Amino acid sequence: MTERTITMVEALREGLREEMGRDERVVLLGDDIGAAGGIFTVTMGLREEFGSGRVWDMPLAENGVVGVGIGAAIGGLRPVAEVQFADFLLSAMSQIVNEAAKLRYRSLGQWSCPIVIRAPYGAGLAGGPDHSQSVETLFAHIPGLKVVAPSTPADTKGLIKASIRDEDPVIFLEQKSLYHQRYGAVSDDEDYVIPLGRAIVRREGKDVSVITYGAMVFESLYAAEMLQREQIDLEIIDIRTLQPLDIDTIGESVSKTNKAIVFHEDTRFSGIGAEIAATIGEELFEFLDGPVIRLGAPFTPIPAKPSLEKEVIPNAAALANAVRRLSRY
Amino acid sequence: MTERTITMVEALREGLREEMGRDERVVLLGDDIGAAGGIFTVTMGLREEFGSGRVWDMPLAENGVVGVGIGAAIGGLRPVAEVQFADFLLSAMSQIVNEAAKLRYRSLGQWSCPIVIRAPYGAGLAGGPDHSQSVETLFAHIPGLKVVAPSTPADTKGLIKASIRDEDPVIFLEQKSLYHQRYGAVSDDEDYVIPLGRAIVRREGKDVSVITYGAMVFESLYAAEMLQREQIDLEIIDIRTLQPLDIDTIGESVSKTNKAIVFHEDTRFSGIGAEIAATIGEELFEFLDGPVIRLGAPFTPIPAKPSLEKEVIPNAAALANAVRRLSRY
Amino acid sequence: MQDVDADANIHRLQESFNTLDFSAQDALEMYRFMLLARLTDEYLADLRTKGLMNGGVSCKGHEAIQVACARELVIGTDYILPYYRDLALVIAMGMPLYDIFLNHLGSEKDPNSGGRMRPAHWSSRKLGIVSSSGVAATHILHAAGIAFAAQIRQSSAITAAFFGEGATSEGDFHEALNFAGIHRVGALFICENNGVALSTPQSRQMKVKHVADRAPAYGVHGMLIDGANVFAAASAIREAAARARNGGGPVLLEAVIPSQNKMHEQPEIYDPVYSLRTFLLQLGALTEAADKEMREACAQKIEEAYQLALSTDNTGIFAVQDYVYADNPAESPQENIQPEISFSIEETLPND
Amino acid sequence: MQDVDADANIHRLQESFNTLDFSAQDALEMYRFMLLARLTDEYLADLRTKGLMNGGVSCKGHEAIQVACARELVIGTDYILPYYRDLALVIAMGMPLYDIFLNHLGSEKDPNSGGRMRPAHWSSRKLGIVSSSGVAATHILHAAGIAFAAQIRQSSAITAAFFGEGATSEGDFHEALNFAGIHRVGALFICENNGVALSTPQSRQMKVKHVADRAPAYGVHGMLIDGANVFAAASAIREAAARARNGGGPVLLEAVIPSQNKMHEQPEIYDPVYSLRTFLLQLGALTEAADKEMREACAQKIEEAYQLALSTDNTGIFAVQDYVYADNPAESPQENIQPEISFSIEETLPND
Ligand SMILES: Cc1ncc(C[n+]2csc(CCOP(=O)(O)OP(=O)(O)O)c2C)c(N)n1
Ligand SMILES: Cc1ncc(C[n+]2csc(CCOP(=O)(O)OP(=O)(O)O)c2C)c(N)n1
Ligand SMILES: [Mg+2]
Ligand SMILES: [Mg+2]
Repeated sequence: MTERTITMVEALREGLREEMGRDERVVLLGDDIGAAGGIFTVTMGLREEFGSGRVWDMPLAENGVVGVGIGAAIGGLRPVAEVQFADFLLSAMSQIVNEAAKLRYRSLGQWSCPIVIRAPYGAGLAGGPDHSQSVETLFAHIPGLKVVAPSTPADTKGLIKASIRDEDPVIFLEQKSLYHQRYGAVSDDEDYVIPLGRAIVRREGKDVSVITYGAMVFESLYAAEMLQREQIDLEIIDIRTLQPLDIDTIGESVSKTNKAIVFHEDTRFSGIGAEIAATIGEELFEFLDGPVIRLGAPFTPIPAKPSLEKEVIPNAAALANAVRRLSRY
Repeated sequence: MTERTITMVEALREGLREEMGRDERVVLLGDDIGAAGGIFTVTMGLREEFGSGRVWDMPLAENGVVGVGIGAAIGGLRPVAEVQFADFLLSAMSQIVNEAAKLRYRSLGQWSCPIVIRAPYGAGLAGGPDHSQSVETLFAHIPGLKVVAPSTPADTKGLIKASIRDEDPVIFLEQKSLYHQRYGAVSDDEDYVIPLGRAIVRREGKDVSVITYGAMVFESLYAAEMLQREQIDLEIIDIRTLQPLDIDTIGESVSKTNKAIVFHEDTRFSGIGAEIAATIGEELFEFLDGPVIRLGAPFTPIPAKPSLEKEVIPNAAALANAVRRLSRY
Repeated sequence: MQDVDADANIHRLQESFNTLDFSAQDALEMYRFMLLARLTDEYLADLRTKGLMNGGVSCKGHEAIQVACARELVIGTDYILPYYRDLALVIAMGMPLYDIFLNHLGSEKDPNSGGRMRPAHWSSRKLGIVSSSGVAATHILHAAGIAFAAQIRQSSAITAAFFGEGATSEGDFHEALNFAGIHRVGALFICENNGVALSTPQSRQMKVKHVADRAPAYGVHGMLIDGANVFAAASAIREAAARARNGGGPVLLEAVIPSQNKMHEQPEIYDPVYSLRTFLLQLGALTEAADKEMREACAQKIEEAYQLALSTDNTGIFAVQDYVYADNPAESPQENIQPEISFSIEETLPND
Repeated sequence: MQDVDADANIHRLQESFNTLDFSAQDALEMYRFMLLARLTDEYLADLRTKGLMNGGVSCKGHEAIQVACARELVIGTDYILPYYRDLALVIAMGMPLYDIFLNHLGSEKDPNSGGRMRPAHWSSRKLGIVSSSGVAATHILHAAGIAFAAQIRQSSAITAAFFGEGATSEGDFHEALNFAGIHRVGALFICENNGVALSTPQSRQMKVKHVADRAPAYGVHGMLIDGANVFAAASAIREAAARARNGGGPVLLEAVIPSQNKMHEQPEIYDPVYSLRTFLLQLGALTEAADKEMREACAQKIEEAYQLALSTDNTGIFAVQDYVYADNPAESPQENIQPEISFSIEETLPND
């Protein structure tokens, strides 16, 4: 067992390959995932390795990909569906919310739907309004679903494997601008699995807790470096899974620092940050030295032009400012 | 100009009829809305009155209803689409979120999409997991959309008329257990229009602010009566519009009472209450005498059996308990 | 199906019967199920009228195609995805009447869904009945996926999804048929075309005359049958199932169901139960007396099942939050969901 | 379209030409637009290769059907819903090359969308080009709705939506065609079938051989044409547009586009620009010298437009949050969106 640095794409591919090798019920389905290896090359080589019975190139219909995947899960397989952009998951929303999320419940557990639905989400690649959306909160709101949004290659690998082994539908969201980063080392242990629903303290600190996930984890790390020089010590919590949400780890941190900022690239309005801030406000009311500050995108679609995109996506500088403001309390 | 008591269904029908009379671009489309008058009889008689060119019976395809409606809006009409249950709006999610919400933005205002999409939502009629959902927060999260959820017949009429006159897409959600209630009087003034984005103080009080909407408005009123006897005076804010959200009216109330409870039938986790509580916590931190408490459904689908449904939907008694708890601060 | 008179109709039943290797006994058994379903349906309607029963729609007129399917599919092996209209199907598949009444009562003891769903959303892992939602057409895609999974697992199971003609307007139908056609999966897409979706007539639902006319758009085999002729239906389903099971690919089978009006006005021609009865009397397989006896036996079974369901304690096996996720509760579901008291499959058959 | 040799191909162009009332001058004008589009496309590809330009896909091979459509539709009256492949269409409709470059540069001065969308999502209210998203097939439903709205408003405008064969797998396609068929709306559904969707060949996209084979499932008129033969395309579009405009209902028109491979290997047969050039030379409408001159004029126009776009200040007309809602900003949009400097429609035509 060794550790190497690999990209998030490689971590995904490795996770998928290992699980396909371990369990022959694991099948992949999606558009252009076979010979082409998917538009972000995640599944490259897997059809060659496992055959077209395990890697299904689908017609262009996301609702169909998910619906067929749900059927495959009912039929005894462990499908991992890829949708090319998370924005297109919206056409499969009824299948995901009314079907996958509720099958176990409505049949009293007679039937279940162990499907993983993977999709790249978020901004940073100039995709514009319909190729850059943060959809994670839409799904985290739905009982019956689990929602994962990793930031590092190691987490990605551990969490994709856990998601495939999970008995329930998992929406697995990959921040597309992180696909090629190599932050941290990744185990090649085939049983390196990270349980869903556990946040990680990405950086320990004593002054302010920053609760974040996805691409904003790295903005937080930059901000922490900047603020270090100002004698402000950030604790950074990467929630990793939005549903279930690890409120315990968040709570521990905030009861130590007594100050919290929630930080994500999704719109500030009604992002998962609202849930986190409201919970902190309600359960840790006595611990708080200042308001829980939320940072997120303004209430606008994401424009494609990089300079405009930068205007709407929050960053390390904005976080640092918010931290300074909060430090005054 | 007189005032009468009518039901929410009648208020809707009256609002639609008046707007159709006022502006011949207003057309209705949806399943079974013609001769059958819609499954909740909202459009009863309108095809007879205005003809089938103004009231379109659609094939069974909600994504199609919305997509055709968007086209009709582009083509110069003012469509009001009815979807039989809000749960089925989920199949039209891509059309709503990727198309209706973004058309104006992506074309720099060259094209726009003045459509109203009406649907009954929420619990109370034993509809079960896929006929009872609260979908309002999913849409309130989307830049470009407006979201309305009235509680009284008067508001329903004023808001449906405002929605039809609005230049942008409006998701108009009708709490289905309220369809036949007659709370309050309704004006027959054809220009009785309630601007979108304004909350209303449903009951003035000085001790605790309850921020709510939809069916929970009436549970709040019951709770207020109960608590009156205990010398606790509730102020009840009916937000009416989730997007835009009238944070000013909420703020005024909370800076007076210094105590706030957010109360809705949607799941507590990540409902609009999270946004409201987080905003109060952040902007009124200094005013708060106690935590902002959120009440909502547990994280489960809504079961059909009425006794089970009652177990998951919050009510006046639960609110009263929360108020008592908060009063101790 | 063009209009005919009563005699011509019986003649058609006879012709269809002849093409099958069915004995008179087989025919009688199918009649029994159709009758049992009809009487259960009427019993439920009556309870609803009296306000004693929750929603649910009638399967009247749909019995022949449904009972034919139950007979020709391999129950327990094949996957069946019914819609709310398929009462006769699930009865003929062997769902205990007791369970059906528990389900219609919305009882927490109902093994289908314990009061979570409205009535008529059946689920039985044992019978291969996949739990359906109340969202039209979504399950058509599931059927395509299940069938492809079976193909990948080299299972001989086929998959049958049932839906109305209205549901074919949904995108799910298109995406399902398209996928099924490409991969030639072993699925039967069975459309029970009763000409109307709530209030919407077929003419406002689609421009084509027959749902089966849509099959060529998917490279799928289309079949159009008289859904009220149980023998024609059985023969068609047998052919379609064999095709699907043997790698011949999916079938879109449209069973034309007579309108409620026609059935009401000319039951001797359009009512599948009525006309089958006439046929069996003419065939000599049934006598008026035997028919009366059979009806009484059915009625008694129904009454008993209803009373038993009524007397069953109607509260909690599971907490309302159970089964949102697998880890809540942790117990294996199959062991829990069968309530102690239940008819066996056989017991649902009416005695002679 | 079955394989042919180069001569037979020219012969076919001649035949199609003869069926139309086109003068040689008309043919030459279409050739000019095809050439201008081809050269613009190549210019853009070259910039992309050099890393000077954002995404966008090539319209190579699609020029004939697109230019034919621009000619046969009533620009400014009809509604056109292009997809990202339709560069030749929007050029031939009269979108200034300057705007095209601003759009491809993602400039905030781009009147199409001011840098909000990625390139190739055109929008021009003046030209009737409805802003398309990057979500395949959604606009097919919009076209059905626009066309029905026109019918209700008793307008003579027709609506044309363009899409690839891959997009026909989406539920939106089904729901759009179904609706359009029922109401016989005045819409043209134009499928540019190039046999592949990203990496997915048509055989994994659908079981049928032709997208037009799907028309009967909707009671819609289907047409199958050689999308590389500009005269056949113009003639088909003329017929289809007349039908749609005169209450004859919608048309699903499949234009078969030669594969990039074929075009590369045998351009004399499969490349629509190349073979049209050959035809015009044979017809005597074009000389080698005139062709060279025309190419140079096009190249110069392109270069000028690009340089002008490049030199245009590339920052803000509107704040990034404007136009999320109507009330933000309050000004009327039409007055604001046209930047001062712009070619007129005519100026995009290359000079002789
Ligand atoms: C997605 C969706 N839209 C609407 C409904 C409401 N609805 C219930 S039954 C029905 C009619 C269905 O007609 P059809 O498919 O012909 O079946 P039938 O009831 O006639 O057998 C409708 C529209 C639904 N259940 N699901
Ligand atoms: C809903 C949706 N799914 C996936 C994509 C990604 N995508 C972009 S182009 C394309 C291929 C479309 O193929 P086709 O419709 O044949 O058009 P072509 O590009 O071949 O002209 C895909 C899958 C998309 N834009 N929208
Ligand atoms: Mg029907
Ligand atoms: Mg293509």
